[in-house]
Amino acid sequence: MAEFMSLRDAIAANLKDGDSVAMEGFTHLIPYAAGHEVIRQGQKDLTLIRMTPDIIYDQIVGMGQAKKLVFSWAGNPGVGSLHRVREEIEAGRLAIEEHSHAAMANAFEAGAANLPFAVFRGYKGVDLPKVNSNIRSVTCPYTGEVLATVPAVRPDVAIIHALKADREGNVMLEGIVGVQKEAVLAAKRSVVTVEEIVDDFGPRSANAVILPAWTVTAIVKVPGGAHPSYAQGYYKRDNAFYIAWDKIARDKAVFLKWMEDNVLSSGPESFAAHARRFAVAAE
Amino acid sequence: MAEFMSLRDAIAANLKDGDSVAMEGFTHLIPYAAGHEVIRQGQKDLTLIRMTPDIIYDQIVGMGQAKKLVFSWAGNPGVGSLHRVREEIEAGRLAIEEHSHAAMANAFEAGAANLPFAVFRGYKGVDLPKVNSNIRSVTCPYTGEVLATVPAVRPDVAIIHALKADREGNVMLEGIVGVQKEAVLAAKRSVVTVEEIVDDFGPRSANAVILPAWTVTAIVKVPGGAHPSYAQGYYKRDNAFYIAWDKIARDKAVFLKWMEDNVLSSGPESFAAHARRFAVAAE
Amino acid sequence: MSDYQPNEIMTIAAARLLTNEDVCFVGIGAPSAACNLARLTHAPKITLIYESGTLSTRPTVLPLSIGDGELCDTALTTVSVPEMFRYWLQGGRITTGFLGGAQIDRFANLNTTVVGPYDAPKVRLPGGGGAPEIAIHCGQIFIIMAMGQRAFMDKLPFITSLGHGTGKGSREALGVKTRGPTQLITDLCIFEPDAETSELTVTSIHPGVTRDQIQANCGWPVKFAAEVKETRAPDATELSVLRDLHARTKAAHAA
Amino acid sequence: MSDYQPNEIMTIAAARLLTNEDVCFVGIGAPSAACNLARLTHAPKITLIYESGTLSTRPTVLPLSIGDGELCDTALTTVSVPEMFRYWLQGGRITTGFLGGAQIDRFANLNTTVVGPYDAPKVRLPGGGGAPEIAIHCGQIFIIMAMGQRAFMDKLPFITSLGHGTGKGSREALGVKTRGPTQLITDLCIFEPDAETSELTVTSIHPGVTRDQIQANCGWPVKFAAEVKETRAPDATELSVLRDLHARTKAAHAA
Repeated sequence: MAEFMSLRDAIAANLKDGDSVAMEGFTHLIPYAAGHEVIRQGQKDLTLIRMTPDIIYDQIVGMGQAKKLVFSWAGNPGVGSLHRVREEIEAGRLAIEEHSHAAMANAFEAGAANLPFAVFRGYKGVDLPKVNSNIRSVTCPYTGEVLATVPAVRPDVAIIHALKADREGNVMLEGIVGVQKEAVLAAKRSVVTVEEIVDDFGPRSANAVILPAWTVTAIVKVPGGAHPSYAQGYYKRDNAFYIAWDKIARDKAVFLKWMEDNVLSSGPESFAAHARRFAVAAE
Repeated sequence: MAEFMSLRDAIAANLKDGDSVAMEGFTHLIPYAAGHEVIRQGQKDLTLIRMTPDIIYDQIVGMGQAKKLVFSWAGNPGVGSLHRVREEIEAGRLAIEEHSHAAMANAFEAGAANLPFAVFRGYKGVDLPKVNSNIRSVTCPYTGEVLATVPAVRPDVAIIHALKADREGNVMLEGIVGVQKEAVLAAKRSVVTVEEIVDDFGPRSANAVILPAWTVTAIVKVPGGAHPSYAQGYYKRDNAFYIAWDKIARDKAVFLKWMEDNVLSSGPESFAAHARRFAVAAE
Repeated sequence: MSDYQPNEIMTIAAARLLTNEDVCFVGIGAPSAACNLARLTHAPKITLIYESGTLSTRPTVLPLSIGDGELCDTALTTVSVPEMFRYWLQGGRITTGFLGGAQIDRFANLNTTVVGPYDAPKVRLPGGGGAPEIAIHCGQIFIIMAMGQRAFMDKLPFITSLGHGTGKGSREALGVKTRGPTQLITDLCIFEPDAETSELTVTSIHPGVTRDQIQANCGWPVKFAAEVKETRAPDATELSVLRDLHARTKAAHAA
Repeated sequence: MSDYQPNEIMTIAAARLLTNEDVCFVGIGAPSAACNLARLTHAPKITLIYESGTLSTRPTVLPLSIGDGELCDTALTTVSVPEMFRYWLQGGRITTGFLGGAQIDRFANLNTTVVGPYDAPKVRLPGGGGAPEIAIHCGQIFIIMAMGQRAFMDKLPFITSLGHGTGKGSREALGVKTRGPTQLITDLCIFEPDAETSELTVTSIHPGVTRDQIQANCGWPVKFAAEVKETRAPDATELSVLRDLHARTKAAHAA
């Protein structure tokens, strides 16, 4: 049953050295504030799972907290490389398990469904199965077709950012919902940061995307907690920051200085300013 | 691309003798008006697919149009038997392929996903696999666990009732959405009856359940078309009719007379009266 | 307070077993009545899920079917049926599932499929619906059934959903990790599986019911626990809340 | 009208290939520009889908990422990412997919994974993302890439997504039923797979570009079709709409 906590307590209680963790959010609602708390607490030897590692994993990898990255597309979308991730992989210091998006999406779905693996039609005529022994196959018992398989993703911890929680601890997402619901349902424990806590969600679609309180471990209110990603209806994506990150991350020393100034000596309250700056209402 | 048609033309153009057809709707939005048109047109040798056959299939089966029923629960919910279906099965005149709900739901999902089969954890310690050779298994290539499989449902035609279509032919559902979206996406062709056609769906959840125009074959406006089932926000379930059906269907002659009076000599326009009678606003 | 019907004490006894912490996968009929009675009395925070996709629903009248609009109107949210069976039931998120059936055996296996041979049925029943997977994926199962010789069978013609199989260890041997049926609540008494054998054993007898009556309505030799309690009679609140619920429901369904 | 950049004619030539009937799976960058240019000019009813889950989206500025809020705000609806890959891409509902890559070979196989050995990369690229399955599930694939010796490779170090494999019949042998890459639109010319061999063959050369220039920017001996057309130069409308789109986009992303 969801417990309302401080960000510090929520991360400390749920993420341990050596854990596998999925911080999800497909461009939208990436849990930056929670990721920064992970950086401040310094959990080590993490297996980081994410379809699109994005800047948040560039930061965690750059800080030396990850031993392995499970992913399907590791870039700064529309900009270029994730320089910290790329350098660690090229140097052989970061183990990787690489999939396609279809495989990862299916793997999260299978995890949420409590299945050990997912079946899909994919990976035809390509080289990834030659270098990833977790890409296997099953034969359809009806047609004989050979289909690709991927192990279910079952992280120790899922960390996501959502729009709202109500007082009972139910969590609502809207817009581009990615694989966040699946990540939470697939994980043993979950930390959800939200823009706001409301008495009641009020009038809504009968089919609203909601994680009931009893599927969530910890809820933390962090307005702006997705910046430089965005929260639909609250604030816009800080595309300029994504572009600027390229220069920051390219040089390790510049990167470390930026992390010191903006993450290590900061706290979740700093995200509220981002939310105000990019507020949808301010357009 | 969705075409707006009359109910007669839509059924005639899309449903042929010998077709497999899924008329879906999990209690909510059952396509009765379209089903009655199928009865008036008299297509024969149909394979009827539906998780919960409900009265609509009791009627089609009772009229002798079905050769096979694929289902997971064949009853009049909360009332008792579907007498026409039961009599035909007991007499050995109707072939059946029987599954569990989990299997059928997965089979529709696999059909929508263009897969030949679905994998799930089920059918443990029960007798259905002994009498249904389409219940098979695969072994997880990672854990060695043996899981149940079911062939994907890929009907020739899906027939559903939805709330609204817009002028472009996009279709919106809301509330208990069952497996209708999957049925349409799994089928070769689809006929969708709707309560109303609107210029634009207007403000809605970013994640509204919508079938885009290019996934639908024919759209027909039939207000009340789900009666005695219901349409969320339009009219309520006619529970009294479900209770009354038990007596009508118990005797074949009474059944045939009822069908003559209420279906064969009627048309889709008669459904509008039901919608008015059970209108939500009329409460 | 003895002014109650056997099916009322059955429903009330079932309701008493439920708590605020339960997440219930609710079937139509007695389970729905029991769950909503619990919600309207001692367990206001109980979470009710119907297989039509409604999560955390709070109906004011009982649904006639598994998918009445009332369930959706009062739900936290409603998911598709494939999602219901994949993420929620198979996902292991349900603590307590309810089952009933046409027939049951001493190990709480249930038949809702057929009487007589499958290919030449004497009586064709509705079939399994959600039961085969409810029986294995919920943390535990409560079964609610009125007793009778044609229902409580020495041997089932067909096993639709798994109880304790052929006895202790059957579930484990099939790789099933959940507890299975832990309570069978009838109109005469409550059975629980014996700790050693998993055979259904009477642990509580409703007021005024005799052991002979129970045996007379059961197709196998009934086992009684070493200590058999008397079921507490329904109290005034339980009865009035249940009867109000049924009255509201009847009025709504006849409308 | 010769006042245009090579990347402009590349985008415009790609846009011209699209029609109102197309359902496009759109990638970021040139594909997104081409698809939205088509939508804002001759194909207003074209259906655009981004892998973030947005169905039938109509952005007024180009997204920087695959999941900008603009895409969701202007979409018919937005589905989850598992649904996108299962029901929509694998479901076979996309007529035209767009791909680009760091490297391509003469059979339109693409590499976006790695330069050098996989386990000891010289350059680690972002990886496949949606490409491996886009390449096999869309009805056809348009590839948009600027030419160059380091991009148009005689032999790829790694195949991330399937084009025509080792030539005609490769896709069929793998059980793939879609057409694969039918157009490769570059900054210098347009290639199409040869009907006999599936090797990429120049079928249209952009105005002012020479065959030598094309060969100089390609790592394999370029084949030219028997009849090679000259690509029509961008017209004033195409250029102004494209430039307006880019200007709006740049302003929005810098904000």
